[in-house]
Amino acid sequence: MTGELAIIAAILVPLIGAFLIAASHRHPNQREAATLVTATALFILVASLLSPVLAGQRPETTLWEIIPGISISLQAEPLGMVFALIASFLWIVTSVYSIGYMRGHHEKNQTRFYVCFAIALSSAIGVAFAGNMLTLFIFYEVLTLSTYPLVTHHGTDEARRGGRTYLGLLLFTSIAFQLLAMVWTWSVAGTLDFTPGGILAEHASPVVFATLFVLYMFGIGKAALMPFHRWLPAAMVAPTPVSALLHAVAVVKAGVFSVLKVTIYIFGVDSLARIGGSDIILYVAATTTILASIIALRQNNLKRRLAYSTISQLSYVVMAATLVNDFGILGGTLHVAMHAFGKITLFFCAGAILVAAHKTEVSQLNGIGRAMPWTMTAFTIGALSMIGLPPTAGFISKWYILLGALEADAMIIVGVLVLSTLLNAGYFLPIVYSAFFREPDTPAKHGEAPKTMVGAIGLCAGGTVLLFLFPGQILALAHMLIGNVP
Amino acid sequence: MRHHIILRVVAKLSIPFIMLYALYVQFHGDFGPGGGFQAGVIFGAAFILYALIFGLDNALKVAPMNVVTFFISIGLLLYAGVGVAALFYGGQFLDYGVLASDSVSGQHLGILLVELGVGITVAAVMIAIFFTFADRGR
Amino acid sequence: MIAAHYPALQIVAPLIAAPLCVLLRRGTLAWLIAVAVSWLVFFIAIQLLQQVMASGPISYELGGWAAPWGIEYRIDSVNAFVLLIVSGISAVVAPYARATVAKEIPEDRHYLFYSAYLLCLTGLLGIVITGDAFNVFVFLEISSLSSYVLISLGKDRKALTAAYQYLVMGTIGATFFLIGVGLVYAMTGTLNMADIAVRLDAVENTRTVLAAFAFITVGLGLKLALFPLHLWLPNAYAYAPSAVTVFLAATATKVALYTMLRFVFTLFGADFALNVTFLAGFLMALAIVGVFAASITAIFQNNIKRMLAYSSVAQVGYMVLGVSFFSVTGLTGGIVHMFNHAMMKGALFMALGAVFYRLGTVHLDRMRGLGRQMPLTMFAFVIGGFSLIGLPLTVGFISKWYLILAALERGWWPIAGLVLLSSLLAVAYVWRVIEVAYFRDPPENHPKVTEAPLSLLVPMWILVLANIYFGIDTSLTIGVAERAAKSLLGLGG
Amino acid sequence: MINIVLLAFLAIISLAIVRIRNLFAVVMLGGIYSLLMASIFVILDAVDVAFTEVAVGAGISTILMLGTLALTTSREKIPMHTPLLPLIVTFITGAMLVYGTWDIPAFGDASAPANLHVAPYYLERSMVETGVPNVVTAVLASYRGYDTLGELTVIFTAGIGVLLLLGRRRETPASASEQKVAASGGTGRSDPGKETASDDGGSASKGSAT
Amino acid sequence: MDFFVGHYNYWIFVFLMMLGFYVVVARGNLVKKIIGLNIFQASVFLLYISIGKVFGGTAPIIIEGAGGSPVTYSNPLPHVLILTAIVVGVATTALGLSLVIRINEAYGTIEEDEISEMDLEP
Repeated sequence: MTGELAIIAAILVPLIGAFLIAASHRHPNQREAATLVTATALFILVASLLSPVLAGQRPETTLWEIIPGISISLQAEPLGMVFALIASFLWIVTSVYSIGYMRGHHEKNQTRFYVCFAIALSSAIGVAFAGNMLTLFIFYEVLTLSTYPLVTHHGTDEARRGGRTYLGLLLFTSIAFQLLAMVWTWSVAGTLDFTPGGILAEHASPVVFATLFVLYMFGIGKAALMPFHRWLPAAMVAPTPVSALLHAVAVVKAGVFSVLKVTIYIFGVDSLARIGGSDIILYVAATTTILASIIALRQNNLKRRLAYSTISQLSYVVMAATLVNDFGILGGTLHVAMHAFGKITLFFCAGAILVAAHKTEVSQLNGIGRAMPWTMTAFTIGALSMIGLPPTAGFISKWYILLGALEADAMIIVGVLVLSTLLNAGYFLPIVYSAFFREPDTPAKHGEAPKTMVGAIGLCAGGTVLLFLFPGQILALAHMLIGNVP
Repeated sequence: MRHHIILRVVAKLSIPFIMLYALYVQFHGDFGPGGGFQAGVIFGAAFILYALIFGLDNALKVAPMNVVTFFISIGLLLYAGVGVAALFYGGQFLDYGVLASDSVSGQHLGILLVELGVGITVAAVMIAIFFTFADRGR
Repeated sequence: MIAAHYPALQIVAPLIAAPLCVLLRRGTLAWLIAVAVSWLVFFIAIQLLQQVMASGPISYELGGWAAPWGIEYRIDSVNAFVLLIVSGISAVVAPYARATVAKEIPEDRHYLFYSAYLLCLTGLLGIVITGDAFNVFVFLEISSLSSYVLISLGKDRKALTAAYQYLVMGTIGATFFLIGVGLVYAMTGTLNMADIAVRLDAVENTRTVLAAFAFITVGLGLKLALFPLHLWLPNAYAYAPSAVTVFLAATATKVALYTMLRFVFTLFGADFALNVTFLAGFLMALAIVGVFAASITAIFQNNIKRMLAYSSVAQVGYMVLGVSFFSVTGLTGGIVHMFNHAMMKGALFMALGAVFYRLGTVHLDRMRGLGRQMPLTMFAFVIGGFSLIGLPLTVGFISKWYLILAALERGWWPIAGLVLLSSLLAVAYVWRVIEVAYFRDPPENHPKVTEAPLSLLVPMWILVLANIYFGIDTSLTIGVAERAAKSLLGLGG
Repeated sequence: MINIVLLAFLAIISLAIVRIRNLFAVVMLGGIYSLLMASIFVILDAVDVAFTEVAVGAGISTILMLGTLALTTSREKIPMHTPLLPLIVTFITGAMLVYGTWDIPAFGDASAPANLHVAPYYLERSMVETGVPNVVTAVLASYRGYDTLGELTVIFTAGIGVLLLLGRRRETPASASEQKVAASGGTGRSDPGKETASDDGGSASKGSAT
Repeated sequence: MDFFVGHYNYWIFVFLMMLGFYVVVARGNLVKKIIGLNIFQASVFLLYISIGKVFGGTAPIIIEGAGGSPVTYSNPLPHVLILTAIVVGVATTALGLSLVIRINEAYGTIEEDEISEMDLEP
């Protein structure tokens, strides 16, 4: 089928899936089959777009006009492809995993869970293929709303509080800053289409230009720049598959993806480099990286530690983007992918530990490696990827970011990168160590988690290594991206 | 007050004249002061006086509530009807000119009718309001 | 031939239907008449709008007397649009009314109720369609008197006091308006709007005209529930019968705002309003303060109907804000928000009406777990809420977009910021309900409630879908609103 | 001149209305207020208006007021605090109006715009076009007949409204359940209730006559 | 002096308007409020009629055969408007009073402050 159709289909398929899931809410097996089928279909659709995009085509389609002059338009370009590929692939894995998890954990409202999950994916794909800022904004908001029920899933007071923080912060940033910036852009530039080289440079005065950049960066709350990061830890009340969705598959990725997208297609890398305005964010991101790592260091709850690690990892991408040079963009784009695989592995492990051993605290993990060797091996791989050591995917992206920092001869950033690497090591390696080399406090009576979960974990860990060995496709896409940057 | 013989007699005598006067005001409105509205009020006043002197029950016997409400609507319908009739005679809404052969007498007819409509509704409404008020009191 | 008389029929149809209902004395018949008439006027309104958009303003001389001597209807893009809103809302409310009225009003009064409802419709349409300043007053009173009665029919005794309060404030407003018109007449000697507009220029700078302007705006401000003058609104909407709340909340304030626009822009002229008076500044300040004050009050309401009533005050603030920019974009925003707000509030109050129908209350704690028990109703509420917040893909987003754009055009980005912040307050009060309805378990001691009957759900969902449809396809709304704005500012159209 | 005097009376009466707290007296004064107003209207050549004002102001309104008082109470409570805000509001409004009347054409000025633009047309043409000598009637019923239709609708609305609010209930179960009001005023009173109402009316009207 | 004569009516109207308005907003007794409303509206009638008065004019009723000396008439238009306004006024009064009666039945009082107290306790 043609590219245009494929794009639209990619957004519709998960929605149709959602209907099927809702329809079969009485028959769990049928319901979960629907989920898996939809996920696979989506991945195939997205993959089918890869070769044309790599061949230099930009399949795009414009639907109807929402506001005179602004339409809903979709376009598949390299950056979007990266995001879409990751999201759609990891959805399959996550579905496999969550089937095991939700059953093993006897959650209620499972139908609502799967439906919202599908809608979230649809909107994530929408974000990936958005052809202009308004389209991106719309899907961005849909993503926020569709993930809210997932965060509040348990309906306990704590869950509701977490949900409130999650929704409050994300809506606040997006409405108060992003929407304002978007309307401002429209009134200044007269267009919102994503165009290589940016649309603002020739219309906006340097001050407005800089102001808008700051507004956008804070407006994309899903990138969790401090001080708007609180929603991410707050969302930890959600079931583990949801955390995976938030941290790896859709939500935060949508955030950093939007950061890159805006930087490249609204402002334009070289315009930013010329006019400036990105430095503030660069340093905000740097600070976020360090602070988040330090906080992570002091968390005893495994998931919270992972959450803060995510915050710092996201800031890598923002830093990379705001270095405004080719290596930076390259590194940032890669890191979106690499971090996704690493982090999802880690979260799956955390979930597996919870389901199998009912343990949530780091301090409880002594010697758990004996009981759950597979899980913990995968955990180790994920950790290495976070730290950025070979043979894991994290190494490649981090390497490019480093190059970017050197090219921009921003020595501070280089320092930040080194320091944060050490901190990462500081809060991951002890876990690995105590898991394998410490004596368990109490002899473990449990084995591995359910098969489906372990399978999913293995898949992700494998992916993390494979991306290190064969980063070809993604690298190619990223290179096209800087090809686009004149 | 039911026992005040004088009042009763006076009322009995005066009420017809009040009504007569009301009619005069109604149809003389084109030439002198007065018109449907004033006439309606006076006509209503006659009934109100009756109710005051002879008690509400007797008044309700003379003018039962549903009859009164009937007239409330009839007056308004008459007025609007004249307007619509003008539409059918090919004029604008409320254009009395077309109602008769020549414009002036058409106007005359129209004014007569709408004033009548006003009179009916106003009188009926006044009676209805007073009756309900009084009725509430028991 | 009949098409030539559409303007007259627009008003006369409901006007004649009202006494007919009284004659027939049958609740069901009266209801059928109400529905039929509502659909008829809706159809006529569509025709008129098309006619206006195709071939410019329409003038209809009543009684065949030429304009300054007789009364004329003058329909241009502005009031054709408002006619569409009012009649459209009525077309969905009338069918909706059946069930709720049967529940909330004694059976032997139904025919009177529908008669009053039709009178209210007549009044509102009459205000909008006429081209005569004094005639506005007459129909204003028709709509007001009937709405006092309709409100007072609520089950709670507070409805009576609310209606009384509204009656007093409404009459003050109308009388102020009357004084204003009188002064204008004293200076111009005419009552026909177009004529006044011409003859005012000569006497524009007299104190009398200034006073007239002040009294007319204040008087209409009372009807419009503009911020400090809004005191009558919350209770009136909170305790009126469900159907009445839906109808009034969706139409009454819009009509008042339209009248204000008509007088400020068409009669006095934008320049006068801007230069001689400081209307723009006043309105903007009141609008902003109103939006925040009302939204914050709304957050603390536990009677959800009352909460939405306060939110209505806030929404009026948005419309007025749009007007106060005195720019095409701003006015477009204000006018289109009339339409959009009618859609969203209609849907929301219909949902609440359905809740009231089942629960007999709209108190927040009684709505726990309602998301499962009345899924369709509550989901309608959710979408309406999104629209209220101004989330994309709903009509609310469009209004917000234009308001912000207008502010930025003038370079007043703080105003834009305030608009956005205020919409976050909307998040706060909408989410209280959503959370309670979906993430809490229903109260045990109460009997299980079921989904509302179809006769309530269908009209409700028509409006909900309208919320979405006009949120993604704005060619009609924005198109008309923009043209209306241009015509008000005298830029043709 | 007499105009000035009557207007002065009017002002005094309305002051009294504000002061006095016995509502019966107030209602009676209200009747007198209307009568005075009417006589002023006569002086100002507005005979029809005067006629109506008498019929309505001194007639209907008074009766309705008395009926209401009979059903409620005739004493007004003395408020504990003198409200300041109302005073301010009132004075601002008044000031605005005085300011407004400054530039208004002088009273009785034949060359005021109001008397030059539309009105002359009626005076000249109405006889020819409608054949009705009373110009007021002509304008009321024909030139501005649509207004009068609206006016009639207002009255109709009032009638419907009163019936809806106070109308006697046919005792259906629905209405029985609807009986939310404390039945006091509704049923508690018996025939004498109305009698007192009318009685007061009678005596009071004598009072106003003298 | 001319200015005084020329504006006396209007000032009386303002005065009456203020009195009525004051009663409406300041007094707590519901019936009294309605009475105030009446004064308030009646004052406006005075405004309109004063606008329409022409010195030396007579009531606008055309006298047949008065061809010789041209008769000046007062302005009929305000009279028409006020006829309508009076009707509106009485309609409002009637409704207001019936509301008062219902309120009295429901609350047992027609004093605003007492009613608001009752409304406070749910």
